[in-house]
Order: sequence, then C-alpha cells, then structure tokens
Amino acid sequence: MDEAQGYVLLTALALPLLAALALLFLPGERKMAARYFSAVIGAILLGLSVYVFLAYQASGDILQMRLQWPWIEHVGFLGANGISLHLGVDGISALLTLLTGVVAFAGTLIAWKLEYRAKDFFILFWVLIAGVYGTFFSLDLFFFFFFYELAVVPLYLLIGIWGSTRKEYGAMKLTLMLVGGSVGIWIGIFAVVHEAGLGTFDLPTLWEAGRNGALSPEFQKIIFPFFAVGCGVLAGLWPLHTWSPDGHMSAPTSVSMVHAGVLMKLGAFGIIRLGIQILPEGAEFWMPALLVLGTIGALYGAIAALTQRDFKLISGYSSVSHMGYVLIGLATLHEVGVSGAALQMFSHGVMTALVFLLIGALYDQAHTRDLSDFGGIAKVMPLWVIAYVVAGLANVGLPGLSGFTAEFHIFVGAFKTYPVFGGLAILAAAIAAAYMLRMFGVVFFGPLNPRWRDLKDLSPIETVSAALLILSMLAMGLWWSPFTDRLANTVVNLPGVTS
Amino acid sequence: MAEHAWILAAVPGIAFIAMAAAGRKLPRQGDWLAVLCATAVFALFFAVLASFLGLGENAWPVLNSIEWTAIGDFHLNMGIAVDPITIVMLAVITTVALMVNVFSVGYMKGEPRYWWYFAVLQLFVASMLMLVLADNLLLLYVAWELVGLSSFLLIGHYWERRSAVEAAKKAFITTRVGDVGLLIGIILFWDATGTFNILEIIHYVEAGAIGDTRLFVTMMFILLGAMGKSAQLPFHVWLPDAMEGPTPVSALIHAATMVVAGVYLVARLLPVFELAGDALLVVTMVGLFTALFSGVVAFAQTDIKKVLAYSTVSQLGFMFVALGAGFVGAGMFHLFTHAFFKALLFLGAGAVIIGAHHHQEMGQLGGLWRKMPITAATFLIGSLALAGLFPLAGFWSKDEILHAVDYGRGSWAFLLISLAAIMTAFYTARLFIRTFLGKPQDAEVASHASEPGFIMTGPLVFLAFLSIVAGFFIFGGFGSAFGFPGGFSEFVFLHHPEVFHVDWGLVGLSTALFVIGTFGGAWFYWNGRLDRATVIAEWQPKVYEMVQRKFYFDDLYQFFIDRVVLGFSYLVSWFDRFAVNDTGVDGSATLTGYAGFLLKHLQTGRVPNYAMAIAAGVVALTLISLAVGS
Amino acid sequence: MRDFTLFIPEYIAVGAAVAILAAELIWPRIRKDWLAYATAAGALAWLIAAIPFIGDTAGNFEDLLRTDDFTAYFRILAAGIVIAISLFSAHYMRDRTSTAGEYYGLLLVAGTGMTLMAASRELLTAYISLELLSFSLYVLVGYLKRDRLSNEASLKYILLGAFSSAMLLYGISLIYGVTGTTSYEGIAEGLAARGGDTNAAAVVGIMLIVAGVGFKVSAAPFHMWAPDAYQGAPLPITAFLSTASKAAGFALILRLFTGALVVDAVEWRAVIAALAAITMTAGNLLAIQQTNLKRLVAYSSIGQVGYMLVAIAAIGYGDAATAENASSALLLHIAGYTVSTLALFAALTAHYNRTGDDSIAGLRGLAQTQPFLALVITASLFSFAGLPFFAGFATKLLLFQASTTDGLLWLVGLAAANSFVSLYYYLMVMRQMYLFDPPEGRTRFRPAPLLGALAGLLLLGVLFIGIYPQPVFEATDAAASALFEVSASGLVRLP
Amino acid sequence: MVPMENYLVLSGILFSLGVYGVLARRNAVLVLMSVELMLNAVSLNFVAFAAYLDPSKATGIVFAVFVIAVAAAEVGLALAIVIRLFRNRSTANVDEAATMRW
Amino acid sequence: MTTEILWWFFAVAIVAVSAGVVFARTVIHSAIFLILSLAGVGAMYLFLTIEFIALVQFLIYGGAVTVLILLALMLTRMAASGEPEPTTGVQAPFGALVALGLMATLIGVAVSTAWPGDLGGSPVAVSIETIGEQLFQNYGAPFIITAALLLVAFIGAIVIARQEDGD
Repeated sequence: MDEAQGYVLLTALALPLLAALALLFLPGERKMAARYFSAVIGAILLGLSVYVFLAYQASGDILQMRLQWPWIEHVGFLGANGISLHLGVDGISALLTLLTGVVAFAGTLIAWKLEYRAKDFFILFWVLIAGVYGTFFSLDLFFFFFFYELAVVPLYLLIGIWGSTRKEYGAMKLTLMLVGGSVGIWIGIFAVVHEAGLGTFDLPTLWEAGRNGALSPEFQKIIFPFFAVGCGVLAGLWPLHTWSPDGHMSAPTSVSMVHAGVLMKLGAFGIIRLGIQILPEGAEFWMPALLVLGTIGALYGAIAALTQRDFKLISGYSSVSHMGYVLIGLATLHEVGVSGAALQMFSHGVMTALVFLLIGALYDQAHTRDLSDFGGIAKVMPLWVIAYVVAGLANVGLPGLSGFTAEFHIFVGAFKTYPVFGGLAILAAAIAAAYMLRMFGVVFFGPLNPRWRDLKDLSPIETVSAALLILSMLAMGLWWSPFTDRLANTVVNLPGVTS
Repeated sequence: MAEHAWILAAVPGIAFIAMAAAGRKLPRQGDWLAVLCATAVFALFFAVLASFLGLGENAWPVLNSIEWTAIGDFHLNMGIAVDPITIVMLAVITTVALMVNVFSVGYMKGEPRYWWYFAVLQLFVASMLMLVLADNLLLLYVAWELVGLSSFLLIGHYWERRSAVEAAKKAFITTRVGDVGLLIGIILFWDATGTFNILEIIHYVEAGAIGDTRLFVTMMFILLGAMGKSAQLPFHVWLPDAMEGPTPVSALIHAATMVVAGVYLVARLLPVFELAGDALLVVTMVGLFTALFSGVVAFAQTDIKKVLAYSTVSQLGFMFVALGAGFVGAGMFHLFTHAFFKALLFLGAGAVIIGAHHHQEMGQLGGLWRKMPITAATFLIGSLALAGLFPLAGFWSKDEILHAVDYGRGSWAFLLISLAAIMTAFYTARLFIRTFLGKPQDAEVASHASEPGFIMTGPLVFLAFLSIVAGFFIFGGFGSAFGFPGGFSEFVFLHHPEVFHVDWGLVGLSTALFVIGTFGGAWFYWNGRLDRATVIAEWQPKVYEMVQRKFYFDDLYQFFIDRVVLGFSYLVSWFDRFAVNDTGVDGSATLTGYAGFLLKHLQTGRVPNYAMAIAAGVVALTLISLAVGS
Repeated sequence: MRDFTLFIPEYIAVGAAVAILAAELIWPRIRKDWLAYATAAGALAWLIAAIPFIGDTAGNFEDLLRTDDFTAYFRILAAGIVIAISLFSAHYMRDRTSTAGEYYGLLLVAGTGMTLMAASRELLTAYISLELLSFSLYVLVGYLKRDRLSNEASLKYILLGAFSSAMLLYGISLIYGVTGTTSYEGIAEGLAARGGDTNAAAVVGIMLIVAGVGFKVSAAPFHMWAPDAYQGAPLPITAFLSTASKAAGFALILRLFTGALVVDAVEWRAVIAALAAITMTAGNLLAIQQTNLKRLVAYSSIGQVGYMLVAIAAIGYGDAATAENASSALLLHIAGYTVSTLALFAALTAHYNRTGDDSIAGLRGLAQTQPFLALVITASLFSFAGLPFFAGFATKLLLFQASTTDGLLWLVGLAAANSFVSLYYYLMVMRQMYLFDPPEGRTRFRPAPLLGALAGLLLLGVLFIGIYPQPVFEATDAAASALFEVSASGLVRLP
Repeated sequence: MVPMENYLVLSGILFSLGVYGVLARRNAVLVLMSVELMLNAVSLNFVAFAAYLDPSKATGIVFAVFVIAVAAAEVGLALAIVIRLFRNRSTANVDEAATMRW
Repeated sequence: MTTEILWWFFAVAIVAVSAGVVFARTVIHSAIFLILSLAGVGAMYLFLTIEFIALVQFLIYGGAVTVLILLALMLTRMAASGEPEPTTGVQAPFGALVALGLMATLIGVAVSTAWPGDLGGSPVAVSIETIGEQLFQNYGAPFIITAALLLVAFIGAIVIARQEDGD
C-alpha cells in the first residue's frame, strides 16, 4: 500500500515534467491546445494532491507513501543509498502538497488569458510546479536541493518575459537573491554530509545523525544559520525580503500566485526539513534570532504596507508580514506554534494566491495598479470585490477564514514561549486590518470613478479558480481539525519541539 | 432543548447562507425569509427558556461541548453553556432582532442591496447568539469578531457614501484595537490555565492558578476588548459615526445587542474580575468617565441619532459602573431594560427619519407630534424610560445601579453617577422637545412629514410596551409569574442572591434626579426656544465648541493616525527602499560589478603585462610559500 | 619493458593526421569538409581502438607512460573532443581557409598530445607531451593567419607559452636537483627521503611547476592569455582550448600531484587553495564585464578552473581516501564540463555560421529565430552555473562535496558563492535570447543538420550526466583508482 | 675546480636576465631571444645537476638535449608567427598587438 | 687553478653578454650578444666536461637558432618608418624589480640548498655511451614524441609563414 502510494507521489512529480516535455514539441501557434492540455494536467495534479492529503493517515507513521529508488551509490565518496530518489510525505508536506495542487490549478486557469508565447509560458510553469512538488516530496538532500533550485530558476524567464513593471530588474533581482540564498543551503549541505561522514544524502539518515550526536552541537550551531538564512531568503526573511515587493510587482499574475502562494513556503519548509530536522541543536540555539527577525518582518511588512499605493506592493509587503508569522511560529519550537506555522503556510498560500489573481484580473483591464486611481468599483465588479474582501479579511485574521486559524495557533505557541513577541505579532495583525480596510475604502467603495464604468467582473474561469481558493480558505477557517490532526503527529515528533 | 440552544444560532446562520447565495433571486428579495427566521428564533428562545427553567437551578449551567482539535498536549473543545446571563441576553437579542427585522421591512423598502441587508442582519443575529452561547473564550472571540464584521458591513451598507465607508472603517479598526487586547487576554488565560473554557478558567482562578499581577494584567487586556466593543472611553469614537448605518441597524447592533457584548463579557467574567485586585475599580472609573463624558457631549449634538448614540455610550457607562461595583444583577438588568427602550428610541428615530424624508437634524424638525402621533407617543415612552420616570423600565434599572454604586463604591461614585443620571434626563428631554414639540423649524419638512405604516409602528408599540413592563421583572413576584422566583437579580446573580427591596429613599432621589434633568431640559428648550441655550453657548464659546467637538477625541486620533502612524509607515517604506534595497541589495550587486570593472583593466592585451603577471605571480607564490614553509 | 603496442590508438590518430595532410597534398582541390569527416572518422577509429585498453592495469611503458584506466579515460575524452571539434570545423573552416589539411592533422596530434600528457608518469615525457599539445594549439589558434585577431592571439599564446614553459622547466630542473630523478615514483621517494635543508629548492621547484601547469589550465594569475587566445582563435579551436587543453592540463596535474608531489602536500596545498580562490573569483568577476561571447566563455571557463583546483587543494588537505574521491569527482566534473562546453559551441558555431556575430548581443531573440539552439545554449550555460537537470548541477555538487575536507570548507563556500555570481552573466545571455525580440531582418532559420544533430546529441549528454551520472561516475572512479593504485595511496606524507 | 653552486648561480642570473628581457622588451624577436636565454639557463641547470649529482643516469643531460631541441622548434614556430604578425600589421612590436583586451 | 680563473672569466663574460641581449639598444646587437651568450654557455658545458651537449649547443643554437633569428630580423626590422623604434617598454623598471626578486630567490635556493649527493667534488665525466643509452633506450618514448613535435613545429611554421595569394 505504502509503496503503491509512493507511486502517486512519483506521478505527481513526473506529470508536470512530462507535461513540459510534451508542450516542448507542440507547435507554438496552437495556444488553445496548450491551454486545455495544461488545464487538464492541473486538474489531475489537483486530484492527486487532494488524494495525497486525504490519504495521509493522521495516526500512521510520520513519513508515509515512501518510495526509494537507489540512484547513485557505491561510487566516489558515496556509500549505500548515497543518493537515492527517496520520496515521501509527512504531515506538513502533505498539507503543502494540497496547497500546491490548489494554487497550481488556479494558476493554470488564470494563465488562460495569456496570449504572448503561451506555450513557452506553460512549459516553464510546469517545470516550476514540478520543482515545488519535488521539494515537498524529496527525502534525499540531493534531490531536495535539485528540485528546490528547479523551482526557483524558471522564475527569471517567467517574470522577465511575461512580467509587467520593471520586469527585467525584478526578475534578475528575484532570481539572484533566491539563488544566492540557495548558496547558503549548498554550503550547509556540504558541511553536513561531510561532517556526518556517512557518504549518503538520505535525509532520514541525516536526521538520525543530527539527533544521535553524530553532528556535534558546536557544528550544528555553526551550520544552522546557513540553512536558516539560505531558506529564509525564499521565505521572505527580513531583511532579505526585498525581492518580494519588486518581484511580485513585476511578475505576471499566475506566477505571482504560484510564487507567493507556494514558492515562499519552500523556504519555510526548508527551514523545517534542513534546519530543524537535521540540526535540532543548532535550531534550538538560533531560534531566538529567527524569532526576532520574524517579528520584525511581521511588523515591518505590515507597517510598510500601510502607505503603499500599488496593489501588488501592498500584497508583497503583507506577504513579508505573513511569512514573518510563519517564522515566528517555527521559532517557538512549540507544538502549537509550529503547527500554526504550517497552517499559516497553507493559509497565506491560498489567500495571497487569491489576492494576486484578483489584482491580475483588475490590472488586465485597468492597466494601472495605483490605489488612488480607483474608487467605488464595487459597483461594477461585485464578485471581484466580494472575493477580494474575503481574501482581505483572511489576511486580517478574521475568524471563520484560514488566516485566523493559523495565526491563532501561532499566537498561542508564541505566548507559551515568548509572550512579548506574541503580543507584537498580534499587534501586527491589528495593523493588517488597518491597511486592508484602507484599501477597501479607497478602491472598492465610495463613489464610482466614472473612468472605470465599463470594467468587467470576474470571468467564469477566474470565478472558478477564485471560488476554489475561497473554499479552501473557508475549509481551514471553519473546521480545521482535519488539518491539525494531520499535522499533530509530525509536529509533535519534530526534534526539539516542546509541548 | 436548552443543551441544543446552538440551534438558535444555527437557524439564522443557515438563513444568512441561503440569502447571501440566492437572496436577490427570491421574491421580495427574501425579506420574508428574514422575518420568518427571526420569528423562528424568537419562538425557539421560549422553547429553550422553558426547558432551561424546567431543568431547575441545580442543572445550571447547561453544558454541551465537543472536542475540536488536539495537537499533542494542546486540546481544544468547543461548545455552549446556557446560564441565566445567557438567557437574559438571548431574550434581548431574539426580541429586538425580531422587532428590527419587521421594522426594516418597512424602513429599507426600495433601498439598494435590500436582500444583502437582510442577509447580513441574519449573519449578525447568528454570531451574536453564538457569542452569548459560547462556553469558551475562543468561540466567544470568533463570534466577537463576526459581530464586528457584520456591524462593519451594515454600517458601510451605503458604501457609495464616503462617510459611511469611513465610519465602517473606523468602527472596525477601533474595535479591532480592543480585540487585540481581548485575544491577548484570552491567550494569557490559556497560558496560565491551559484551557479556554470559561467555567474552568473561573474555577482555576478561584483556585489561585494565576498570580495577582498577572491576573490583573490579563483582566486589563480583557477589559480592553470589552471597552472596544462597548464604546467606552477612549474607544467610544466609532459608535456615533456608526450611525451612518441604516437606523434599524443602529437600533439592533449599536444600541441593544452588539455594543452590550462588552458588558456581557465583563459580567460573564465578573468572578475573575473580583479576584483581580483593583480591576473592578478600573471598570467603575471607565464607566463613570464614559457616562459623564458622553452625557455632556450629548448636550451639544443636533443630529437625533447622534444624541441617541451618545446616550447609548453613556448608558453603557452606567452598566460598567454597576458591574464595577460588583453587581452583575444591576448591570445586566440595565442592559435588559435599556435594550428595549433604546431600541425603541432608535426605531422611533428611524420612523422620524422616514416620516421626515431623511431629515434628522433637530434644527429642521420640531412639532412632529401632530403629524406622527404614534411615533411621538412611543418615543415619549422611550424617552421617559430612558430618563428614568417612575415606574418605567429605565427607572428600576437605574435605581438598581444607583443602589449598587452606593453599596459597592461609596458616595463619591454615587454622586457622579447621579450627576450622569441628571444629564441623561436633560438631553433626553432636549431631544424629545426639540424633535416633536414646539413649532416646526422647517416648514416644508414638517408639511411633508407623515406617520409611517403599521409595519413600522407595530414594533414601536410592542417595544414601548416592553419599555413599560420590563422593569417589573425586578420583582420576585413578577418573576415567579414567568417561572423564575426571586426576580431578576437573584435569577442572574446565583452566587450570593440579594432579594430586591424597594428603597423608597432612593426612589425619591432618583425621581428627583429625573425631575431636575427633565425640567432643566424643558426650561431651556420648551416650544423651540433656543436663546437660553445660546446664552450658555456664547457665555463660554470655547467650552461650547469643545463639547460640540466631542472634546477633540476624533481630531486627536486623526492627528495620531495621519502624523504618527502613517508617518512612521512612510519612514519604514523609505528605509526599505533606500537602506535595505538600494543600498544593501542593489548596492552589493553594483559593488561586485564595479570590482569586475576595475579588474578588467589589468587585462591590457599587452604581452609584457601578461608576462609580468606570470612572473610576479611566480615570485609571489615562491616567496609566500617559502615564508610559510620556514 | 618496451611494449609499443600500448600506443596503437595514438598511432592511429597520428597516422590519420599524416594521411589527411597527404590527402590534401595529393588532391589540393579536395572538399575541405570531407577532410573534417575524415578526421572525425580517424578520431572515431582512435576511440574504438582505445576501448580494449579499458581496465588494463599492466600497461606500462618504461615507467614513462602508463595506459591504465586514467589514460583510457582521457584517451576517450580526447578522441570524443576531436570528433566533435572536427565536425564543428567542417563548414567553418571550409568557408574561411584555402588549405585545411594541416588544421585537421594538428587537431589529431593535439588530441594525441593530450592523451600522452594523461599517460606520462615522468617529467620529461610529460613536458614533451605538453609541448606537443601546445605547439599544435599555437598553430591552430593562429590558423586564420590573415585574420589579425587570430594572429595576435597565437602570438600572445606562443610567447607567453614559451615563457611559462621556461618557468616550468626551471622548476623541473630544481626538483631533479633535489631528487636526482624525473620519474614520479622517484620524485615521491626523493621528496619523502630528503632532508629539511632542501626545502627551499623543493618549494621553489614546485612553485615554478605550479606556474607552468597553472598557465596551461589558465589559472589566475597565469590566465591572462586565455581570453585573448579564445577570442582570436577560430571558433572550434576556442572550444578545443576550453575543453581539451584544460582537461589535459588537469590530467597532468592529477598524475603529477597525486603521484609525486602529494608527498610534499604541506608545501603547496595552501598555495593551490589560494590559486583556486583567486582564479574562480577573478574569472567570474571579469566575466560579468564581457560583451563578447568567446571572451565570456573564456572567463567563465577560468572560473570553472577555479572550481576544479578546489579538488586539487583537497588532494593536498585530505587523507588518501579523500584524495581519491576528490580526483574521481574532479574527473566527473571535467566530463560534465566538457560535454556542456561542446554543446555550447555546437550551438554557437551553428549560430555563428549563420550570423558571423560572436557578441552576446548577437544572440538577441535567438529563442524565436532558432529556439532549439537557444535551448542548447541555455542548457549548457545553466550547466556551467550548476542548475538542476544539467550536468553542472550534479558534477559540481559532487565535486565540491568530495572536496569538502576540514580546513577547506571556506574554499568550498567561496566556490559556491562564485557559482552564484556566475549565474548573473549567464542570465545576461539568457536575457538576450529570450527576453527580447529578434532585430529587424533576423528570420527563423534552421541550423546545418550536422551541427543540429550534434547539438542535440550533446544536449542529451548534458542531461544524462545531470540526471543520472552513475555510469560516468563509475568510470571516473575506475580512472581515479588507477591513478592511485600505482603508489600514491601508499605514499607517506611529510608532516 | 668549481663547485656546482656556481653553475646554479650563473643559470639563475641568466634566467632572471631572460625574465627581465621578456618583461621589458617590446620587440617580439627580442622577447623570443630572452626566452632563449631562460631556456639556456634551464639546460645549464640540468647539465650541472647531471654532472654533479647523477652522472650514472645523466637524466639531466638528456633533458637538456630535449630542451634544446624543443627550444629550437619553438623559436622556429614563434618566428613564423612574428613574421605573420609583421605582414599583418607591419610591426613586430608586441605592445601594438593589443587589439584584444578587457 | 687556471680552470677556475678561466671559468670565472667565462662566467662574467656570459653574464655580461646576456645582459647585453636584454639591454642592447638595437635588436641586431641583441642578436649578436645572444650568439655570444649561447656560445659561452656551450663553453660552460665544456667546463662540465660534457662535450656532447656542448656540441649540440654550438650546432643547434649557435647555428640554426641564431640564423633563424637573424633571418627573422631581416624580415621584420624595417618598420614602416625607417628609424628603429624604441625597444624597451614602460614597465621595464617593474620588470627589473621582479627579475631581481626572482634572481635573489634562485641564487638563494642555489647556495642555501644542500644538494643530496653533492660531494662538493668536481663534475664527473659522463660518457657519450651513457647519454646514448639513455636517449635511445630509456627515453625512447619522449624521443619519438619529440619527432612528432618537430613535425608539428615544421608544418606549423610553414602554414603560418607561407606566402599565399593575397599576401
């Protein structure tokens, strides 16, 4: 059974790659074919992701659906299982898999409108998605890093070709910063594999090594920052977050969705997978620092968002703020806090994906994203406004939507461990209300600016994907035990996590 | 039935979903569905009440909860607890909700987003009921936020009006600030006791689970939440602006139910407050200041709804004072009565606004009693009840509060609260006189004014009736007629019951207060004369302006937000652009590029230079390694 | 013992060279691209003839040359490179020169020189083989004699080459003076047995040798000839320079350092580490500034040399096992690097034959005029940058991992940082190809079928090594162990 | 009778002079000559070592022979290139053959 | 005794003429100095009692190489403008510095090192047989390779220098 499920993961991993390959041979003119094909792939992936999430046994082993193929072994310094295609999910990655499925599908639908070099877009898009799945599934350091990079690199072209404002700058900066971060991970990998001296990249083995002292505490303390900062860049760790506003500002809609929705989570996920699980001691030692940075990020992002005048900048900064929560949650190393972090990854993922979807839908018609240009568009785009309000309220952490569930857990964890920072985090949530409502007031309500009299409301396709995202937000917001149950076992058994 | 009281909340919840989904398509945009739902809830309440009383004191509170989630040692249960306080709240909510729903059918006719209005109304009712039913603070907080949301939506119902949007925003954010405190308080409780369940928390605290200072701090945070919702100083600013919403909404949310959530919360946690050092004193002070302050401000308001709003704030202050004195009974009783007559007054105001075609400035009204007698009559009853005329509802509850303060806080508080009572009577008189009596100020307004239809006057009458009789629940006899002997206070205040006895001295006193206030008001404003008032105003123009400008609170906040908060935000964004991004990130990139630029000039393309590099390199390597080696 | 059969493959190669020369002398009007195919055929025969020697451990010519797996590895590499280069050259040279026989002949000889460098275990032989390679390259670089750049390049190359080989020779002479022999075993023993008072001579000798070989592999600060030579040389020769001559240089270095100098690791490892650091940094920083593709490739290859030197430093720092693993990983990386570079040049040649523009901006809009070539170029550049799916990712990661030893983590870190910097200028190339639309008048075109097929083949190679390096890795492992089984693993190191 | 060091010192001086020549002179032919000087120094080194330390195998002498041969060939090739340079630019000045740089 | 004096005389002479090579104002002078220097080194080989290598030196260098060089000078000296161009580059002083550093190092190494097996005695005569033995027996491989090398150089020189239509 487990083996068989492992092949599900393999499928979810291979499918996008094959899709990209297939598209490669599709003549570029046949846009429609590319779209339908991608939509189908996205739907299948969504199905697989949902299956993975549901099939993950809350009460079973921590790692499930494992599948291990020896890849490179008994050569050079590599021993048995030196590098193996080792797939599997734990509670956290199962949740994030679901997230990926949802966001990817929504993103595919949104990319429907794309006209310019549509085929190339989908090729890169699927490569990106494959990278994301791979990172979540990999239980082998080599492949983890493989897919991690794979997920980052296509962004350059995706933004550079199809982007909007200052796209070249944004694309280059984003790519360089993210890859720059992965340099840190790289160094960490070298050090860990060398220090463990087992001649293997197999993660479970290395976790064991981290636990049983094969990696000395001093070593762990030295190396943890490499992982933390390396992944932190992708997770929007302050002050290495600046790619987020610019990158999002330039990125095309569906890329922003996937990027802010899923990719940023790779960073936080990496901190768990590499940082906490391989180097528990180091994690324990450094977490306070991470906590401080996370808190700064949460407040900083929220405050900076207060006065932005560009939709995407607001969401960019609020992403920084929310990923700050994730970091806070992780830094608590408390079972509730860490679960909260995982929940927040999901919540922020769908929420921000929805936000970018809507911004895109507006920008495509209005060709401006300056708040002050708008006003009263609730009159012409009711659906759009409702969706945006839902997203915004989730952003604010309103009960009944996923944001509250996640943030609540984070706060609880934070108060258990670092009350003061918990308070600051909650304060940031209040500020979030301020900038969100400010935007509502300026853009959606008030007298309708006649310039926008003939804006169109969400198209059916957009409505579908928006509905999908809203649904998942409500699901987590109203009845979150299915999520927490799957997380509980994993989180509680993370090394160094207290109760 | 009582253990399934959650159905009360479920019904309007479902109604909300149904109407939000399909309301526009329904015939009459589904207002009948709303009314139906409200009636059903009203009926269900009596079922609950019956079974609750049937179970008898020993079975109270009626509990019913399920495990929600568990992460490791972190367990979270959700459920309901029904006890007398809940029952009182249920009574108020269901009754007023029904009235308002009915009234709205008339009031909102032909307004934009009719269906949406009713849908949100149901959402509000659902979450309000959930709030009072919740057995744990987390669920309470959830409901707390949801009522905030529906309030936000209803205040901003006319979102084409900038002012409405601003008001909605103000309400949401102001209360939000309080909510932050509340959430912190809740989590602090959990941190100390490991549970969110209110009864367990009380039990733990009584067992001394939390140190004194810590408990005090926690309670202050909780109080913040309560003050935010109940618009106590300094969070009161949002409530008057909230009058931008449709008037029935003001009646339901901003007079009868939501705003008293804070009072409810404090009452609910009073046992904890009592143990938390001077927490109760703080509650009293807050209440007193609010009562006096807003009483004064109410003098200078000219918009009838604004006057009512400030009077609401002031009355909430009364309730806080009562609670601060440690008398849940008094507080809850005033909540109970106030809900009815204040709802009555607001609906009456609504009727006036409809009748006078959306004129609500006293300056343009006056002499309306001829045109709309029923409204005038009911409004009069409401006013008298508010002012505290014996034996109307308001009288008894205010009497209770005076008594409570005298008993619990001593004379200084007693004096102040009496002063507040006088003010109440004063501005109420002013309001009524200037609106209904005297000569019409604005001829054409008066000429077009007309009595609204039964659909609106009906609720007025019913509420007027309640405003008269509700006070009698204070009497044990009257209470036992309805199945809870011992009367309201005992019913609510199970812990150390106090049998109510009419203290005639106090009755006399409060009547005196009423008389002073009312006749003061009458003396100033009788049949539309304003000269005496203007004399006062011109005697101290500064003071007058200060009062009219609500003691500059809003201006102060505005200044704080614009200058401090936003300024700081600009600062941060600037820092982010220039320091972090341009200098830190791009700077390092530029630096790297520049290093390359410098370096490339070594590559002169001339053989001798290259050879030089080689030779120099060799010499360097040799010398270095010789130096290192030896 | 003198077993001349050991070098049958080289005989074939040289024979083919002579045959081609003769052919052109006999039929001066022969189509020049036929000569290219003939060369390829000859090289293929050479490669096939090399196969039987795989796994042969006994092959030993007078302790001067060994034909073990290490040699076999480089033989095959050399033969492969020559095949590729000659096919690249087919149209290029046909369009540019009247006589091509010498060109192809020297190409083969150069390949032979590379093989011999890998095979030789004795300084004199090594030196001569090195010069054999160098001389051929001097001529090949300057082959477009009427082209001023080509001529200038070869002038710089030969003058500096002679200069640096003089250095190398002086170093050899000092080592000879210290140990009284030039065979690697002898040197190892001599160094091990020597008294402390010969340190100076040994050190200076080693440093001069480092300079000499450093020049060959273009390690900073001995790298300055490289960009000019690369730019001036005919495009295929640029490819040859950046693959064969580097690979050969490292073959020699590996033999020499693991076989002889490893004994004295304490004396040189720090210097090598420093060289590695300087080289990679300089290469990458300078590459950022380039506008000419060839120069860009030159500098990026200098950066690559820096990474490869990390492994050499690791040989100095680590124990015997580390040394072997590092060497094996280095060989793997060389394979990956070679394939990627060849793929790159296959595409560039096709593009250059079409446009005659070798500036980066010349690639503008290639993604639309020739998506396939753009893809190949992207793949190879990303492979250099070490991005997943492409050879560079796996090989570089394994190289650095194998080279990670205590006291060397800093260098590995620097290498990682450098490969990050390198991404920037690779992206700048991508930018031209993908972000912009082609300039006016650039229409879609299809590359010459031969080059197209070649590019596709090499692309597959890049992907294969990137995704499943196991087979290649096993091969390099065998080669590396052959390198060590002789003596080095038994060598005692001086403290 | 002359100690070996003398020869070594002499070759060292020659070598350095050659290096100086390469670094200082601008005419390609001169550069070549300087290189020849260096190579001479090298072979002198080899021969001296062979004669003093290793007369039995005399590897150094063999080496010297090869060095001389290679040097001769190198000169030939280099001069050909220099002549080509002169044909192309009518100068034998290495500083002026600096079209490619940076 | 006399040999030593003679040796010193030659040594000084060699240094002098070699200096001449690199310092001479005109190329032709350098060439002549080079011949002398090469000859001197040949003499050194004689001092080392290895006539064979001395012979090789005289033949190949004294003969072939210098002739080549002179030839090259003929072909390249007459610049577009008649007068000889300045032959010393701007970086001469730095060159001198580096060269001095190198010289110091090399001399230091030469004298400081205790060369293993150096009996401080006089050079031992190496018989021509030994050399032949070595050259053709033990070092056969390099010998063969050198053949290829010379071929390459030969072909290369022709290819590069060959006049073609258009030159």
